[in-house]
Amino acid sequence: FTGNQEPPTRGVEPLVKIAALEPDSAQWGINFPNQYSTLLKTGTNNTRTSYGGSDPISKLEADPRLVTLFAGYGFSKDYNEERGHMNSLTDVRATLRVNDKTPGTCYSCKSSNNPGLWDQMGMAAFDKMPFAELGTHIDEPIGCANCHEAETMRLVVTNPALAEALAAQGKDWTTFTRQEMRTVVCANCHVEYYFKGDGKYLTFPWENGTNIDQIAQYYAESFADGSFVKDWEHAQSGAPMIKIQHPEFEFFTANSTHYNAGVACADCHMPYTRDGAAKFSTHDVKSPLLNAEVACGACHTDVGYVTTRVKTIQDQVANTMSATQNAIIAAITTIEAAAALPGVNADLLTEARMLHRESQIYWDFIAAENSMGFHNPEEALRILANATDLARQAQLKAVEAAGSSEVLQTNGQ
Amino acid sequence: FTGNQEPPTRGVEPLVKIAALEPDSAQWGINFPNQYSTLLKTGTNNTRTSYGGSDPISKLEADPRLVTLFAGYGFSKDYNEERGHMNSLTDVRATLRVNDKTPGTCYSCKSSNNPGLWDQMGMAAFDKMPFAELGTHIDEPIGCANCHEAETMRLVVTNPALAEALAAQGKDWTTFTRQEMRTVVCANCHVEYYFKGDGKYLTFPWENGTNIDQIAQYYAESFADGSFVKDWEHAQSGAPMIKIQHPEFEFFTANSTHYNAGVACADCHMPYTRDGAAKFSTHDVKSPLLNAEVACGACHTDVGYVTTRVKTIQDQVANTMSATQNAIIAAITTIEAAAALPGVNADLLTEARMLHRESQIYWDFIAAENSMGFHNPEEALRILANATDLARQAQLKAVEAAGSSEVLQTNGQ
Amino acid sequence: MYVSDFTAYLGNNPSTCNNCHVMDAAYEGWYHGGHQSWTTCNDCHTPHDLIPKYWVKAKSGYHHVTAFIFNNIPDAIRAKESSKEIVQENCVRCHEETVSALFESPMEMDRFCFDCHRSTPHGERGISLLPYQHKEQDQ
Ligand code: HEC
Ligand code: HEC
Ligand code: HEC
Ligand code: HEC
Ligand code: HEC
Ligand code: HEC
Ligand code: HEC
Ligand code: HEC
Ligand code: HEC
Ligand code: HEC
Ligand code: HEC
Ligand code: HEC
Ligand code: HEC
Ligand code: HEC
Ligand SMILES: [Ca+2]
Ligand SMILES: [Ca+2]
Repeated sequence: FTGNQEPPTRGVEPLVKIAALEPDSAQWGINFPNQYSTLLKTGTNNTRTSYGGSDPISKLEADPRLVTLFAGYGFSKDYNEERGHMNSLTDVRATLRVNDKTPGTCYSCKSSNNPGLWDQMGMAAFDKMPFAELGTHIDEPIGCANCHEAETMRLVVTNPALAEALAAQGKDWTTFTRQEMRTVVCANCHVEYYFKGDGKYLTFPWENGTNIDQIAQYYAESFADGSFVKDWEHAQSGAPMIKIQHPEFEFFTANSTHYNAGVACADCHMPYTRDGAAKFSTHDVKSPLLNAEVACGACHTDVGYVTTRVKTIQDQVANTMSATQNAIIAAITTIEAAAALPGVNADLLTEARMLHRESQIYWDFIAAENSMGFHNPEEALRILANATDLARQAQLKAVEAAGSSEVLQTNGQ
Repeated sequence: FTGNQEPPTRGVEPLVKIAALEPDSAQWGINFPNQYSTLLKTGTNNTRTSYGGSDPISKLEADPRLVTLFAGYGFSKDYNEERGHMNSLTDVRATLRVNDKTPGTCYSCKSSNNPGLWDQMGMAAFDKMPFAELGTHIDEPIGCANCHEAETMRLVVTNPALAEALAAQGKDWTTFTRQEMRTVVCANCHVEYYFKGDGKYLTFPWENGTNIDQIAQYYAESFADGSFVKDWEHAQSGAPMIKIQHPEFEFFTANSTHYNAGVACADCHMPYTRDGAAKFSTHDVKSPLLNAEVACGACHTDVGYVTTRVKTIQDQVANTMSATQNAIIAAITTIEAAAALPGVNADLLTEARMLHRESQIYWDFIAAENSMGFHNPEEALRILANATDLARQAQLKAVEAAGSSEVLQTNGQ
Repeated sequence: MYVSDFTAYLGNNPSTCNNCHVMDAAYEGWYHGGHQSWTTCNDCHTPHDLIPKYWVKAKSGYHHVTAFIFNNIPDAIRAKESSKEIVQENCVRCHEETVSALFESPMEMDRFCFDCHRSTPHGERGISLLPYQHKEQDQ
């Protein structure tokens, strides 16, 4: 119904022609200065919010229990709060989680060079190449080419892993509506993934569907058939573990209030902004709490009310998550103690370890998700309730394996 | 700001003068036929919804685990889905939970005779009188006098226990706004209560506040100082138990989305209805899902969307609650087994029982609340997460008390 | 004040309000909402006793024009408390008969009509107020 108003982009004649898959955002910026200049802002944001924001503090220092939870894995050495898109390249190169054996796959979500490289060499070769070697071909952080098609400026799926994961579910993203693409474009990166096989092929575990129960089932099946057994072995409990990473897309789309109401990621994280007469989507993607008037105000008249609720929800989730962590750590220490006993029942011990694995998959789905539950509050809390239950069952199973209650240290409970 | 409107004279001249505290709703109905005729409808509603409605099915048949959870108490014998206000008298007289020792207190929330009786004899005498004897003075179900002051038709606190509970918190209800009273008037009855002392004095456990943590703390304190130890002793675990009952008011007002947005009980359960030209509050109080177009439609344009969400939320809560019940039952059977062992550690066994009590208080707060979590979804799920954790801790403590893992029956986990 | 065509404010034509691009969302919402065929902006947004009506126009007109000159247009335009009260009086002015029972209470009616009727004046919240629903023009 806005036929009476020209969309801002159509009014301006393109100044330069942008080559297909052009990695350099500055080139695109000649035609679209507002989008470009706001994208640049993501490089220097460093405000903190109660549970988010762009200050790259160490998550491990903020909550040392994470060191125990990730014992034996890179995430127990270096794990920071994430920040804006322009920092992606700096940060992936600086993290201690990267080492000599790191594959190129780790660049998948960090650079606007990728669409061009995938086009030239294919994703299998990209992923297989060592990180250090691939790095010599990469010099741009996230940019326009990660989200847009140069010719039309349409939002597109640029990551082959996403196209494949959707196809595996029988979905053809080229049929998606514009409003759907305003969420799906973020799924190029804000999704759980793993490295499949020796080629470290980037894969999203979506074959059964994208909600937590379906993802947990996927990893149970890949364990059973040996196709993907673990990300790492837990140093204390000995369980074969899965690390969950930034499942924003899967979590938000799991019947959340906002998703079901037709709201997209871009509505909150890239709200329309005015500069003089022009209206455009801000590309300064960050915590919406830092500009709630714009991000929430378009739909909610009382912005004070909704931001207060965000706090209420996040506090509830954080408290419940804290209890879950205590339960998992109790399970870990009890399993460790049981495993040290000579007469331990091996079958029951294995069962206890599998319960630890399962419990931590559920917990990490909420811990690794970056909204402290806000994207889908009820789902967050029911997942944590389940994670706690599983962790306590793991602990009970370890006691059963031990046969005696001595393995229960009082502080572990 | 409604100064441009005629002063609040009634459109209709009152036909009869209603005596103060008049128990007979038909008298009031002469002046207010719409309200009276809709109140009468609550007597014959018998539609079922997924988790509510007015079909008085047995909760014990629907979920036999309740028989174990309430073992040793009246609620394991007879416990039905509640129905409309006009059935209150029939139902309290029919329930098997009433026996020779039942005090008059059980009539507190069932009749419009009460305000008059409280005025004449005082609440202490009312509560002390045996149920059967008090019954001879009572012939009306819930009616106008339970909510309105006859002279002015204002909403009022009629139950002395509510006035006292508010006063204990330093609140004076006569200063409440009209919108507040549209919720508080329901708190005359839709609240957790207990019978204090030998006089079975009706008391709301609100001294520390009305949320679950504050209520649990109240009962912990009343246990410690002996002022109120238990509702009953659990037949299997031997724990001193508390039964929670219909805490709709406490649960809804604990920072729920709707409460914080200024919505009141009457907005959903007594929405404005049109009859000819004038709007009035329907007094056919029932599940809003049975007339969602009216109950939700004024605020939410997409009624299909909100009712689908109710289903999503209720399913999530029901599933999570089911897991909590399994955990509590596992605790009960493990404690029972531990207690049967000759060498059991008595201190640890007591700790296990107290954890069972605590866990069930949290669970019952959601189970006894009648919206299957909808009134405050996040609060429901975080409470259930806590209840499950406590139940599993009770079970672990019982194993510790037993010293051996033999008390863990496989099916109990 | 010279920079704007202030006299245009004195009319009753909704497109006058829509002279300002920033009012697009409100205009579109009204156009697609339930009241379009019954009411214009001024039916709701200005008092209907003759004198106060123009007093309010002068007052909010000053707000509007200074907002433009100093380029401090708020990110999300929201009705001020005072203008909400004016709108409320206008709801009652038209719907007096329907809502008379609501005012019979001896306690003050302490809510706005549009606390419940959230989409009546400007269409569906989050739908007509937002650009994303341009389904018909895209794909
Ligand atoms: C209804 C609004 C809304 C929608 C829709 C939404 N988010 Fe968010 N998002 C938020 C809020 C609020 C936060 C919490 C920010 C905070 O804690 O500071 C957040 C946090 C985040 C964060 C962490 C930001 C930080 O400050 O560190 C990321 C990343 C994120 N969202 C990505 C997404 C993605 C991807 C989608 C779509 C799949 C999405 N969001 C959909 C509102 C939204
Ligand atoms: C090409 C991959 C990619 C795409 C596409 C992508 N993101 Fe990101 N996003 C990242 C990475 C990587 C980071 C973290 C960068 C860092 O910390 O160095 C990030 C960070 C964020 C943050 C945190 C910012 C902060 O200040 O803490 C938010 C919010 C966010 N993204 C939202 C979105 C939304 C919404 C979309 C879709 C409109 C999207 N992202 C699309 C990879 C991507
Ligand atoms: C499927 C996309 C994807 C892949 C593959 C991926 N990342 Fe990321 N990465 C993201 C997103 C999205 C964020 C921002 C959200 C977050 O931090 O949770 C991020 C954030 C980061 C950050 C900044 C925050 C932090 O955790 O300290 C680092 C460093 C990082 N990634 C390193 C890596 C490494 C190393 C690998 C390979 C093992 C990798 N990434 C693989 C999408 C990806
Ligand atoms: C993280 C993903 C992402 C990146 C990176 C990105 N965009 Fe966008 N862009 C979007 C989304 C989402 C929209 C909203 C599209 C819609 O509503 O159809 C958008 C919209 C636009 C539009 C349409 C007008 C508007 O503002 O809504 C233009 C032009 C645009 N982007 C240019 C760019 C340019 C130039 C760059 C690089 C400097 C860039 N974008 C980088 C996600 C991205
Ligand atoms: C595009 C529209 C839109 C945007 C943008 C939006 N919301 Fe919402 N929001 C909705 C709708 C629709 C609902 C569902 C309830 C309803 O119909 O009113 C909702 C519901 C909510 C609720 C109640 C849900 C609950 O679990 O308690 C909160 C809180 C909320 N939004 C906060 C926010 C915040 C914070 C932001 C900004 C970061 C935001 N919203 C942005 C449309 C939006
Ligand atoms: C936002 C709307 C809303 C508000 C406000 C609200 N309720 Fe409800 N209530 C519901 C819904 C929806 C249900 C679920 C009905 C169902 O499952 O059929 C419900 C269920 C109930 C039930 C059980 C009904 C049945 O069908 O058995 C009772 C009793 C109840 N509410 C009382 C209250 C009280 C007392 C308050 C205020 C303290 C209140 N409600 C506030 C919407 C509301
Ligand atoms: C005088 C005590 C009392 C007051 C005051 C009261 N209720 Fe009830 N309510 C009851 C009792 C008792 C029942 C159950 C009757 C039965 O099952 O026989 C009940 C049942 C209900 C039900 C279930 C109806 C059904 O069809 O299942 C709803 C909903 C309800 N009340 C809402 C409210 C609301 C909303 C208010 C305030 C506007 C309120 N009640 C005030 C005592 C009261
Ligand atoms: C503080 C108010 C209050 C007191 C005191 C009270 N009730 Fe109720 N009663 C209610 C409300 C509200 C309901 C409807 C909600 C529900 O059933 O959970 C109800 C429902 C009932 C029902 C119908 C549903 C069912 O549970 O089978 C019976 C029977 C009943 N009460 C019996 C009793 C008995 C017996 C006592 C005394 C031990 C008692 N009530 C004391 C408020 C009260
Ligand atoms: C369960 C509590 C309850 C009972 C019982 C009850 N009312 Fe009401 N009544 C209310 C509430 C709540 C309102 C809304 C008051 C407001 O908005 O100020 C109300 C409003 C009214 C109004 C004002 C006009 C309207 O419809 O909003 C009248 C008149 C009225 N009731 C008459 C009666 C009569 C007559 C009876 C008995 C036949 C009765 N009520 C029984 C709770 C009750
Ligand atoms: C008097 C107004 C009013 C009434 C009546 C009302 N609501 Fe709401 N509802 C709200 C407000 C305000 C919010 C908060 C989000 C927002 O700002 O839109 C909300 C939020 C919601 C949400 C999102 C919260 C979440 O946890 O996902 C749902 C679902 C919802 N309402 C369902 C209902 C249902 C079902 C009914 C009828 C039984 C109902 N509402 C009646 C005003 C109302
Ligand atoms: C039927 C009555 C009615 C009509 C006609 C009407 N409005 Fe409104 N308007 C309202 C109400 C009510 C609000 C306050 C909404 C709120 O606070 O929830 C409002 C709010 C606004 C706002 C502030 C935006 C906001 O969401 O708070 C603007 C701007 C506005 N109106 C402009 C207009 C214009 C321009 C027209 C004519 C095209 C118009 N209105 C026609 C009732 C009306
Ligand atoms: C000169 C451009 C312009 C015109 C013409 C205009 N407005 Fe506005 N209007 C604005 C701006 C700018 C704001 C935000 C100013 C502020 O909130 O301080 C605004 C805010 C408002 C608001 C919300 C703030 C408040 O006062 O409550 C309402 C309501 C409103 N306008 C109604 C109208 C109506 C009705 C008309 C037609 C009679 C109209 N406007 C004509 C520019 C205009
Ligand atoms: C200039 C007179 C006028 C004003 C001012 C006015 N209305 Fe109306 N309204 C009407 C007419 C005429 C109708 C349609 C006839 C009918 O259905 O009764 C209507 C219909 C309605 C309806 C039913 C249809 C719908 O869109 O939902 C509601 C509800 C309503 N008005 C509420 C309001 C509210 C709230 C306000 C103030 C924000 C308001 N009205 C201001 C004249 C007015
Ligand atoms: C507590 C919520 C609430 C408030 C406050 C409220 N209304 Fe309503 N109103 C409703 C509901 C619910 C209906 C629907 C009745 C039906 O569909 O039978 C309604 C119906 C109406 C209708 C009739 C619509 C039709 O379909 O015929 C009009 C007109 C109206 N309201 C105007 C107003 C005005 C004017 C005010 C302020 C004085 C107001 N309302 C305040 C909830 C409210
Ligand atoms: Ca961040
Ligand atoms: Ca019922």
